Amino acid sequence: MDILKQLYEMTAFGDLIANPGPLLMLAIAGVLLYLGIKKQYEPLLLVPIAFGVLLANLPGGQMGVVPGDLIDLGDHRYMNLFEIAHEYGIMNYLYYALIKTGLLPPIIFMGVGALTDFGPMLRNLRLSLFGAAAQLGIFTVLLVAIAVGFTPNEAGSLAIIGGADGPTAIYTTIKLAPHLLGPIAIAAYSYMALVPVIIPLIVRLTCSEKELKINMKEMDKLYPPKHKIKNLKAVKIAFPIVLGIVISFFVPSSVPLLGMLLFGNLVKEIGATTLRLSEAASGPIMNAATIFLGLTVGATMTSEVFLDAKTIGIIVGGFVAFAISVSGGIGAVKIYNLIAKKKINPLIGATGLSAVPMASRVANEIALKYDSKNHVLQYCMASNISGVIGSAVAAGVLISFLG
Amino acid sequence: MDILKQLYEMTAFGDLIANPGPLLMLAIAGVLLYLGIKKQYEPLLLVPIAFGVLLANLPGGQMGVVPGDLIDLGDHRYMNLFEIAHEYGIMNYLYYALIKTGLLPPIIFMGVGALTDFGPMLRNLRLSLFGAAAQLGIFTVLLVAIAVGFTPNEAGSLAIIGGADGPTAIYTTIKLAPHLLGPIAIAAYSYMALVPVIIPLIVRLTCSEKELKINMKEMDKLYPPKHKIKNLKAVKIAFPIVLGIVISFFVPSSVPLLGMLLFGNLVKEIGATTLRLSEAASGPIMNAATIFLGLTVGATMTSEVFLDAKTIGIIVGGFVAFAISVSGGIGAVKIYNLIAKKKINPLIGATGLSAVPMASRVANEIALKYDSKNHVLQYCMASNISGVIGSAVAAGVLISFLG
Amino acid sequence: MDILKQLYEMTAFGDLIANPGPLLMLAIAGVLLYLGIKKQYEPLLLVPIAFGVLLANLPGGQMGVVPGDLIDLGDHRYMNLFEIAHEYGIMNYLYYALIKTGLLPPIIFMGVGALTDFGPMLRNLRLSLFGAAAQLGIFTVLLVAIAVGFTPNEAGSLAIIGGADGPTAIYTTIKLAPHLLGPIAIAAYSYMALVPVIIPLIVRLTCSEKELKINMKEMDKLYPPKHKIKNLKAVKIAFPIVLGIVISFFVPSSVPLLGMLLFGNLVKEIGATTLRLSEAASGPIMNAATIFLGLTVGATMTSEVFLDAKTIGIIVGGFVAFAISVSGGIGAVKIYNLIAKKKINPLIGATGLSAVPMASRVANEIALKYDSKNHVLQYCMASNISGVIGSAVAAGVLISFLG
Amino acid sequence: MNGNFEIALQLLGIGMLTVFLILFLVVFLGNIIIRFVNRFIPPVETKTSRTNVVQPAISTGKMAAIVAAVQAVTEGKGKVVNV
Amino acid sequence: MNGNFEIALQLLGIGMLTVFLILFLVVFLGNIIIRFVNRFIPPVETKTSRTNVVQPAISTGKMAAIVAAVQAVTEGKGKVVNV
Amino acid sequence: MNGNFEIALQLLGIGMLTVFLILFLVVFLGNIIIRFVNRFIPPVETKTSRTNVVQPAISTGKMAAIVAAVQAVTEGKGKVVNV
Ligand code: NA
Ligand code: NA
Ligand code: NA
Repeated sequence: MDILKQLYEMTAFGDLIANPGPLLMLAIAGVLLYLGIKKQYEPLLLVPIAFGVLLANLPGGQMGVVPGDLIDLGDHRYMNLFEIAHEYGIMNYLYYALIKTGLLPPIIFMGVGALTDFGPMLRNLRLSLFGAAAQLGIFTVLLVAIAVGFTPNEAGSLAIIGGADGPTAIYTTIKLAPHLLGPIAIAAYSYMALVPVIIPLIVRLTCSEKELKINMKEMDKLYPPKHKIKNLKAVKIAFPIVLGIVISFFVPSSVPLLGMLLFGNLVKEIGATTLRLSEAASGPIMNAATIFLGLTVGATMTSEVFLDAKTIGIIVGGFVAFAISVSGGIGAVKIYNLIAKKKINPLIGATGLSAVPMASRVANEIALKYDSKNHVLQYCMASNISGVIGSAVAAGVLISFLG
Repeated sequence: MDILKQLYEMTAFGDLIANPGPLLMLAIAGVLLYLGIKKQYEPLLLVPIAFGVLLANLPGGQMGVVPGDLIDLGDHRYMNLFEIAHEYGIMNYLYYALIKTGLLPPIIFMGVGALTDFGPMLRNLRLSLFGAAAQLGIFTVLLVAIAVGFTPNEAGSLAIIGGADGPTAIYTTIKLAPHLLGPIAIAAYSYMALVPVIIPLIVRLTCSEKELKINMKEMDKLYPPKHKIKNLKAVKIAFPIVLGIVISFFVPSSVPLLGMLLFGNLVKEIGATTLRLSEAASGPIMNAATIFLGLTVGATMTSEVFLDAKTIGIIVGGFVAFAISVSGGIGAVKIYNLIAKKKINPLIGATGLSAVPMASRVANEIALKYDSKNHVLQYCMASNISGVIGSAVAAGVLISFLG
Repeated sequence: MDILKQLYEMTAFGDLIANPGPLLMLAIAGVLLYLGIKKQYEPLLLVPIAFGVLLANLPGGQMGVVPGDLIDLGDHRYMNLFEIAHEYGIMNYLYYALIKTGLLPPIIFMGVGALTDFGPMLRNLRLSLFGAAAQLGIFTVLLVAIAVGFTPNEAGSLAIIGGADGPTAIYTTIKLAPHLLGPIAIAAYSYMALVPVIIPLIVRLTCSEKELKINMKEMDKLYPPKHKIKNLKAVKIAFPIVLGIVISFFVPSSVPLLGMLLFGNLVKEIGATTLRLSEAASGPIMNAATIFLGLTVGATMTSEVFLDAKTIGIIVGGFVAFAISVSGGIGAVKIYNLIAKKKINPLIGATGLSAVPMASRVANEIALKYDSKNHVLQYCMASNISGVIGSAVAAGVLISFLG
Repeated sequence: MNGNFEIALQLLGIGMLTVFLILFLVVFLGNIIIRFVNRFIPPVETKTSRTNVVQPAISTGKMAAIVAAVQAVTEGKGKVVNV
Repeated sequence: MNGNFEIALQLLGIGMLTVFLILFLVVFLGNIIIRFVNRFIPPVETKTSRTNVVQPAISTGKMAAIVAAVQAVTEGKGKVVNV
Repeated sequence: MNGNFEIALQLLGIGMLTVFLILFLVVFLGNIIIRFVNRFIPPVETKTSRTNVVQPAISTGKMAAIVAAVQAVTEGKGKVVNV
């Protein structure tokens, strides 16, 4: 009898009866796993996040991330990482060492940079302006979120979901409202996975068939671009360096993200002599960062965090931000087409929100549905990649003003 | 003359004359290197451990791990990692950042999970019960060790050697008796390497030829299993998720180990969409963790730690724990065979202690020696893998009650 | 208007007008990128260093490394890594966690060890003595640097450039004069890249054609070596173990560097059973370490650090150290040839400064220019590799006496 | 000492009980999963088998054959990284 | 609340302005780089194309062909790590 | 300053002495290892040479040949990761 009682105390049942919230979280972990595994929604992130939720939500396992004020000793002093590990276990150790410090999102951006090809953007430089227009959702939702009662910092974190870029959303939330990290990261990755649904929806609501049939290649033949690139390799090497300097000048607070992205891109474009570095950045480093980012972000999703009215706001607001961003890009194309002779397919505006490269693939499919010869992929990639820069810049602005 | 004197003071000779212990430790490092390199005893761990012993045992090199009370500032405060590096050098930095925090054993378990195939276990689920019986050595030796004067915490760390699983032994020792980490880790890996000697020895003492000739495939034909698995991939994906939840419920303190094992296994079984993650977990992450685990565990083996009566206790106790665990598994099969019609080969009990997959290979060879057509490998793997779960659960119980 | 003003304040322009130093640093980053990318001067290090300089030198980006006294809380206490990240951003986090602790240079040495083949050295053991003579530049420049007003610690860091080994120079500077890390690392890697210019220059000034035509293979035929190696694999395994012990005895403070080098070499030479470890050490671990070492070392190069008279001293002193080291090696050969019958080509002395394997390749080309049949590569590699050991030992002496 | 021995005895009971409980649950839940999957998640024929191609499961026999082939080409110095 | 809304309005202005400014600069400087490179850095013919060989840029069509070839050799269990 | 110069002079002596001492020991112990191994550890013929196969030591000539072969197959876009 005594043994059975002690055994019972070792288990998590007692805690669960007092507080059944974790059971709901397990159900949510199950849904996320289903989406990641079966529906293949961004599985590289959603599967680790879901498993992190699962591990975090059973009392006694010491795998849930504790709130930052437990680490804060007051007077600008904080518990050290060894004490955090000692007191709160390895998941908090990883979270406070890798995430709360803001380390992993820039590290992942370095890998993204080493996998990114700025070629399509350089060949159609003008199209990258639509990657600016498609950040509209961020700042509009910021306004709305503040209006409905979010604090400015929370609103900024919510709004950045509209940037359609995972590491950017996570980085911004770490800096502005770390207590919302779990829901915001999950919303960001879920809506990115839903891009094949969201983009066609907005496109159907806003574009005419005639617009969607605009053939970019024909336009290029009618109005050929001024300068052809003669030495693509040299341009691709110079581009990240110059861009790095410019961004540092104007938006210093986006340097951790964009600086690392451009560094990764540079070592990739240099080629054979720095191949070891670009392979490491886009391979083991990025993969390890993805695992630990996913698990720890998931582990912030305790039931107290999730079962909050703000979660609903994040889910609704995130979707609205996505929709406005897509519309913003499309709208900017329409305005451009009013003035310019060389017309642009509005799908290129729609892909400006980023979600690389899925948005471009979805847009290409839409274009092909209306005209089986109208391949817009390369053009979409231009605004698509510039959308990554756009949302990182927007993040920099938010952090600089609200952080 | 003055120069020669200063030169002498720079060298380690002065210290060595005052305290010749390190010379003995160098000899031990030599023995371990011989076992790892020439005898190929678990070289992936024993070689780094041995080199860690070698580096740690010369005064002045700052490569030996200092006792935890030098880090403890009292009042629940500890030196921070930067101070540890600054004061005690990189080996202590690595040890206190990666080992004392309990980080690396779960990280290695994640890689083990990404290399583990639960298929054989799922095809012969009932055999996994013998992976429970074969944990008997752990709790028996715990009793004996306390009887002969070990503290309960030390006894728990000693006893877990009988789990025949390196990361589990190391994790438990970190939590219960970190000052014994070196000898316990070395004993665990050495006896695991000695499985080809220990299992045949116990089998010869306890099993009859008739028992060893029991042919599992024939038994399966006589009494076919109830449910055949139709969709192995789906079962393999669901299994780690469900198991993770169950274990979190019942033994929360084993979640850091088993949770990571099951996560690694999940991303492996999902397949192509999460391939980057499983390759990272079982490749660079696990290999790097192995290097640093080995070196730092070896570096805890200073002469003061090793030249202690407890070391003898660990060496003897570890062997006894192994022997009882193997016997426990065999005994459980014998009891089962008394009752059931569908007989089980006792070798399947012997492999329940884990030491995957060497125990299974050894058992298979024994079976083939008695009957060249009796392939028991797949059946042994069932209890063998469940033995890993069994000892991690046992570790959770020990940590939860003694930690 | 108000918006434009706020926008201006977010940018870095205001700071730049007050202090234009960063613009010069950007120009220097540009020069380093040119050298690394176009001239292929040690691109694996110079490109990350240059990008680190670029990222660090724009105010507001929080990517420049702050001086150590901002971390020092007095009374032997330091800010913890979490506080450093929180207060000074990720670049300082990486710098104080990985560089200031002295961690990465030994980690890189582990990878270097896993890529090093001691075979040529073992086949021509006597030639490794010239790897000692070629450390002369270190200690001579130390003397000169102190004479012209450097503090002993600064002089030691400057002098170690003459060891022609990047990780050794960085490690020594971290321990002795971390405020000079940027200029010293850049000078070290730049001069190593200039070895194809420096060695021919010194050789032309000091060696006669007759000397350069000395054919080592002919000499080996005339005076064959006493012992032929029958079991090279066994010798290669024993060598790093024995060497590790000897070095620990005599120069404990070089153990972090040389111990890790020899460990990496050991796991490589053991072969298949520890292949996972050597591949991890020379692959992902070393590559990741190179990226973060480069970026953070570059990020120490703020304009205040660089725009200092000492930088000139480092540039001049580094070159002098290189030149004396090469001359020292050549001189030692000349002295040896005065006494011995079996003559040695002075190029083998010139390669004693290390800069593996470029120095050997350059020396081989010089020899071939004078006699197209005189292949000296394998002989040069002997002194070349021993030069790595030599400079790490010299670093140990400097750290032990000045640190 | 006496108290410690009592703790050890208790742990022997609790520990073996827990280990058996968990592995019994493994058997039980494993069977439930198998039956559930057999019933509700039929195997997807060719599609999944194609994604499986990427998995690193290869028989030692085939591995040996490939290694041999590579050796033949590289004269015994090639290395099979991952097949 | 009222003050917060004002901040948000300001940020809408500043934010969109900055994003457009930066991407306008990207276009502008990108064009300058292209013209500068066209003028001063002529493409190095064969030499660079050879170093390019090492780059992991491969059409999906070719990739599929190689994968198919490897599968043919390894009977559907081989894996193409990097082509 | 004067004291510092003295330290530097001492270090010149101690440093060069130590470096020579260590490398002299390297030569000495290296020779002892070679003689010991020659005497007591005869080379294991075929067995070790087979495990050596796994080692990444390959002549540049052969490397070039393999790279050329891969290029031929992949039309100049393939990449040799590790041979
Ligand atoms: Na975006
Ligand atoms: Na076990
Ligand atoms: Na050197």
